Amino acid sequence: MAQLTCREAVAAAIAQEMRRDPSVVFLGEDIGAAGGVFKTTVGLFEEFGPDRVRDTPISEQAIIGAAMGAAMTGLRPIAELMFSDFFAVCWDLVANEIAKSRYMTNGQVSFPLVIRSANGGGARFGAQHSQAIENWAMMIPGLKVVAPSNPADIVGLLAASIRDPDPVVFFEQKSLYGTRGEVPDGEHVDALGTAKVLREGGDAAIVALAAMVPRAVAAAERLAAEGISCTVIDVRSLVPLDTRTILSAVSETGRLFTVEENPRLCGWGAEIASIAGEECFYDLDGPIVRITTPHIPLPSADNLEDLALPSVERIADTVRASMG
Amino acid sequence: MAQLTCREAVAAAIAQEMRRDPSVVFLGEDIGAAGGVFKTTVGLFEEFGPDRVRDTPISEQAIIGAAMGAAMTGLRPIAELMFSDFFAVCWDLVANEIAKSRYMTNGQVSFPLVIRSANGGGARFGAQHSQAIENWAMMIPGLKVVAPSNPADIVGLLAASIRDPDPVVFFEQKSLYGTRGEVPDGEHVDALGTAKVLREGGDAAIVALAAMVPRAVAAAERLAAEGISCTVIDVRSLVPLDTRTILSAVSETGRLFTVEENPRLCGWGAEIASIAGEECFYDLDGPIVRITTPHIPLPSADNLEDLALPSVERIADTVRASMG
Amino acid sequence: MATEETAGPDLANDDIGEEARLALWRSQLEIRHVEQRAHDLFLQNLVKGTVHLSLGQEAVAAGFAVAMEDGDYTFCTYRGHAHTLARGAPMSGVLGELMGRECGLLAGKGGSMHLTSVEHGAMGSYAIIGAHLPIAMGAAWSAQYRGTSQVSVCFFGDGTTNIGAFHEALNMAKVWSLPVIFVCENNLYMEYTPIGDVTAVEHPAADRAPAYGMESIIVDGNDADAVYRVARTAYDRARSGGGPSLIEAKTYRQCGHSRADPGAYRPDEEVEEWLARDPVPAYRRRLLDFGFAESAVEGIEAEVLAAVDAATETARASPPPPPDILETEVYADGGAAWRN
Amino acid sequence: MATEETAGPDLANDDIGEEARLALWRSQLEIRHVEQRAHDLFLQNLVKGTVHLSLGQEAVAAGFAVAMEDGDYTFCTYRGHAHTLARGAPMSGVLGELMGRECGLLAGKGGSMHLTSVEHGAMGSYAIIGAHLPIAMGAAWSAQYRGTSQVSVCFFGDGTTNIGAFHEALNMAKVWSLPVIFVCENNLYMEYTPIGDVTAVEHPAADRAPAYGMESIIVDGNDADAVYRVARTAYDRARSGGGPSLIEAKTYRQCGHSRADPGAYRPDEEVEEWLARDPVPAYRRRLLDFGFAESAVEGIEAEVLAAVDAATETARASPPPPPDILETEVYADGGAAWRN
Ligand SMILES: Cc1ncc(C[n+]2csc(CCOP(=O)(O)OP(=O)(O)O)c2C)c(N)n1
Ligand SMILES: Cc1ncc(C[n+]2csc(CCOP(=O)(O)OP(=O)(O)O)c2C)c(N)n1
Ligand SMILES: [Mg+2]
Ligand SMILES: [Mg+2]
Repeated sequence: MAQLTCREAVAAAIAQEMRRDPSVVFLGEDIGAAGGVFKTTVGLFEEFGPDRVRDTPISEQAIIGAAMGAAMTGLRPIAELMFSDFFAVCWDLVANEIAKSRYMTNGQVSFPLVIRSANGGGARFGAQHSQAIENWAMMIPGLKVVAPSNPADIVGLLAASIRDPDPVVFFEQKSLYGTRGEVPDGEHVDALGTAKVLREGGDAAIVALAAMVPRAVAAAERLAAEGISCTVIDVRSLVPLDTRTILSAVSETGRLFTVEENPRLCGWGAEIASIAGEECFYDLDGPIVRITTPHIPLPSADNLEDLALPSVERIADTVRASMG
Repeated sequence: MAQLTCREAVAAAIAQEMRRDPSVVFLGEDIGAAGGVFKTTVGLFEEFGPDRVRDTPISEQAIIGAAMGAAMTGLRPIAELMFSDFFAVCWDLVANEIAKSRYMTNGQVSFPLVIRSANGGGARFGAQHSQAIENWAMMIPGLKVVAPSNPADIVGLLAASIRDPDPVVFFEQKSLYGTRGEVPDGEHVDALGTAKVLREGGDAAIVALAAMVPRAVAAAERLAAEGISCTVIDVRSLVPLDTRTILSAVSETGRLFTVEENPRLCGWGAEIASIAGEECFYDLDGPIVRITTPHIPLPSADNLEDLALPSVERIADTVRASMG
Repeated sequence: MATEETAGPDLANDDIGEEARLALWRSQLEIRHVEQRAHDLFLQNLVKGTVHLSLGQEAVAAGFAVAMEDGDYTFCTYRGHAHTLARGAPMSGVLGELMGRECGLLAGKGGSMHLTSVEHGAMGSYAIIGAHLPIAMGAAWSAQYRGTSQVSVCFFGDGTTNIGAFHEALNMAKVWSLPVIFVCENNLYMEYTPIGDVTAVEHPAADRAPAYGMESIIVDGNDADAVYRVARTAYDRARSGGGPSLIEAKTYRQCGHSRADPGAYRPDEEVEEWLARDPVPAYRRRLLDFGFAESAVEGIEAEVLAAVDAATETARASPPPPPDILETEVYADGGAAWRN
Repeated sequence: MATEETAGPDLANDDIGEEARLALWRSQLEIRHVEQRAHDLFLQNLVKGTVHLSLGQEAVAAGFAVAMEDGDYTFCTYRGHAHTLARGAPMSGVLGELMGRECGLLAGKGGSMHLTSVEHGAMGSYAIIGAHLPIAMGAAWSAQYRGTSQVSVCFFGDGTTNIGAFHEALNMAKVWSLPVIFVCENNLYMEYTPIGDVTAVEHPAADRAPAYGMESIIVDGNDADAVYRVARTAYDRARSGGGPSLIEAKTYRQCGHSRADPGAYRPDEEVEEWLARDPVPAYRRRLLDFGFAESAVEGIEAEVLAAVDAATETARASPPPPPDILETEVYADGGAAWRN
């Protein structure tokens, strides 16, 4: 097993798939010789050359449109949007074109493409470079949405996303790029639509995604020391959503907490809460509680940003207070 | 009391406010002499002239950017986006700039502007001209979001939106434009953030918005005939959200059904369900059930589109089955 | 503006040739008569939703399509019946889609604004202004990368030249030297607003070409031969690695913007002037001038009309789409399941 | 490229004048020294997040700001310390914001990429490429509608000329004849990619001006006088109803794109060539040539340095923002309540 950082895992997954399949091409801003502004694409330009690893102008509509046009004519493009906030400048292509065209044409066209992007806060970049926007993508029919929390899952799920016949929005959490972890040797391909139970407990289920996963685990550890034992689930893939794993944990424990980085309103936690609230109603021993960033743009000063994002402490406090 | 259609109510509200306040200006595509493609702006160009009622190129980023720049320098612009689907082509301006700049600047700038747009399905326009996107706007911190269901509310809430010091996204439901209703004489200004109880019942609360409101009312009438008595609430304003009215109906009846036109995932119904599920947990007599469009792009053929949108029948069936 | 040379017609030394001329004629007629039929069916309340006709603009679609090769890609807008038909998509599929029938090209899921027939190279009709320019550019990138000689052709209106995606697509197409042809059908109006009122330059596409390192090209869009010639040159450039072209075809929408619009904002003289330049009778005259037999010319029209009638019957006889397709084809597994 | 006339300096017949020259000098120094201080503070780990310095580009900000009038609007990017300072925003507010302190212009809520000081006409720094061009255009519309003589000035980089919002804003500004000046600071790079690699024309802004009915204007962005002259002309045009201008100022980013970037992709000779054209020592030489006393010239620099030191102390002494502002100023009522 190799030890990789999350940023290295991204390049490893792309390289693995580009080696295997010549129809995989990659485009984005500064991804080539520069190796990406987050150094997530180091070495790809050298290995695969400028025809397959293409630097673009600052033209996100052209980047995503090009990926779409290429996907529907035989390629498997990977497009990088440097920061997930920039989905907003090409949202029409993502939400209205890529997501809807298979359905509108009754299946005449396929979009085997991946849009990967650095998502989330914690880097003191301010409100336009720190958003967690998993819910933007989840709400659009026709997209698949993946957000891994560790290097092995990045390799496995990014490979699976590249091989998937549908458009996948792949979020890489900025605050995890430096996190190191073991990645299986050899070709590693995981399955979309599968959540992972990271620890089991009898008192409550905590469901988290991406950067919130290690925090949820740490909170569960604290709570365990206090006698509250929690199941922690890494959702990994919002679409398809592994409701089976989530709902069975809710039924078993009788309590559900969701931990989201995105601001409060219409987050994915609300979706999962509404499913569990409906389908596990008679198993619930107490209210489902969502832990989110407040419904505010993200501030930039250290202390304010730290206060805004769900912290280990806030997660533990919320669970404790609600279970108490 | 005058009888107006919803489309006439839009023009009436804009005229009322433009007469009162010379800082109100209006821009959009084909809104001038043409009177708008939905005929919602007839007469405004003639009354207020080309300086205040400005036709634009097909440049939604320029339209919304212009509104933003004007709002922060002393005007109160109203911008029209012809179809709400087109929010996607200017989403950066809406979600990243207008919504966040007051916070980012710690209150140095204000954005007293309204973006009005024709929203929703039912006109057989297909997936790119039929979306209900209230949830797109609701999920962005910093925006206010209004979606009225009748001519009087259009006049009152649009006037209130224009006078509001914050950016308001104002959805006009296409399928209601032809609906006629009474509008109070004289100046009419309503209050944002207030839901309306349209009928009271003891068995369940049905919460609906815009085009779903008349359907929810009709469903409640059917159910009443069968002995199930429902409170029906017109949410009217998603942000600010009148949780007080909604939650007290949930507590009183013990049951909640939400009726959304937007596709399933991360709709506003999920938000309301998660609030009610948390805060009214001990009052609930059964699961909260969301009635939504399936998580699909909207099809265009008559029978398919009718099947997709929540119908009176589907609402009544769902409530009946769940209450049974 | 490139126009027909004034020297008398001479079929022997004709650079277009008999076959292509008849193909141009047939294509224009197919579009004309299907569009008129669509209008009739709308008046009978059999076409729902909206329709955007290309009446008056047939020569652009025909000129490009006849010069195209199989395998080339067409990308067009909601005003795309013409371009979809010109690639050979079945009339019954087009009319059926407008009528929301099972036989529709998209089985009723897309509607008139999204006609697509991938098997004919018609890669979709896009209804949000500007989006398909980058998409068409991407298809050209794909062809370039795969090393084929395919060309991607993207049709759009004058109003579309003012939206951001236009700018991004043209720049990137040129930087990457892609085999894509951007065709602006300048019909003088966006929806109801004259293009001149909202555009900083006189020729909305041609005056922008230099901003992308491209040549300014204007063609008489009501002259199928002129369009065909300009198209051939652009295809040659694209296939020989010469990169993208931007072409502005001057033409006119003989009707309103869409079914809801009578087009009353257009000055009478303008309408009359352009009706006098109707591409269909003009091409008929040209064929006769070239010595084509009147019977041959009219025979084609009779065939086309018969085909339109037959397609109309097929579409009318086709049932509405089966309800069980409502939740198919959201994902490539054929379904719409977002959860397990 | 407009450059300084070659005739010897002659303060008596100088079109710029003593006061403006000293203002240009002071402004460039303020930017230079605050930016260097920001860099030092970053090395001391006192500046968090990211910073984008304008070292080497000071003459553009100074030239435009000195020619501006109170009430004019400045819109700039994440690389906006220079433009914000040039309008008179307090150095302590700028440095404090970079350090995430309560005394920051935005009380720590915005950070280095969003500097704003409305009271000084600095209407915001925008961090998503392209967005502020339409916004600046809108402010100009507002000025036009309100009948003031305010001008809106929008600064952006070369890379920004390839994004859609650029296109939309320029077209609409021209169609509405708005008092707005678009200033492209062409520093040869987007982040790490040379602008020439991704742009279809040689001069990313100037070669696009005709596409919006505007004049192509290129100015030496390292020459504050040249910038000042070009700015005056553009302001005059704007104030006299002559509409928008697009100006390309050629300049160079002496450091990397942002704090994370050492800028290693830049050829050594290129860096050397441009360091030799550093606008600050060049302007110093020019002032001496014009006969300004060395003591006066250096006195200003000493004043500026003292001010930067004082501002640094103020910022360092300022506490972090109080936690209770986390949920203020989302809405105009001062709060963040989205429900009752
Ligand atoms: C982004 C966007 N804005 C506005 C519209 C509404 N709309 C549909 S067609 C049209 C006019 C387009 O004009 P042009 O490009 O000249 O094409 P034409 O209809 O004349 O063929 C407009 C404004 C849209 N579909 N998409
Ligand atoms: C829409 C968008 N895409 C990409 C970025 C990331 N980004 C930030 S600065 C930059 C380079 C901008 O180059 P230029 O316009 O030349 O300005 P400069 O930084 O040289 O001043 C890029 C790509 C962004 N902020 N917004
Ligand atoms: Mg047109
Ligand atoms: Mg640059």
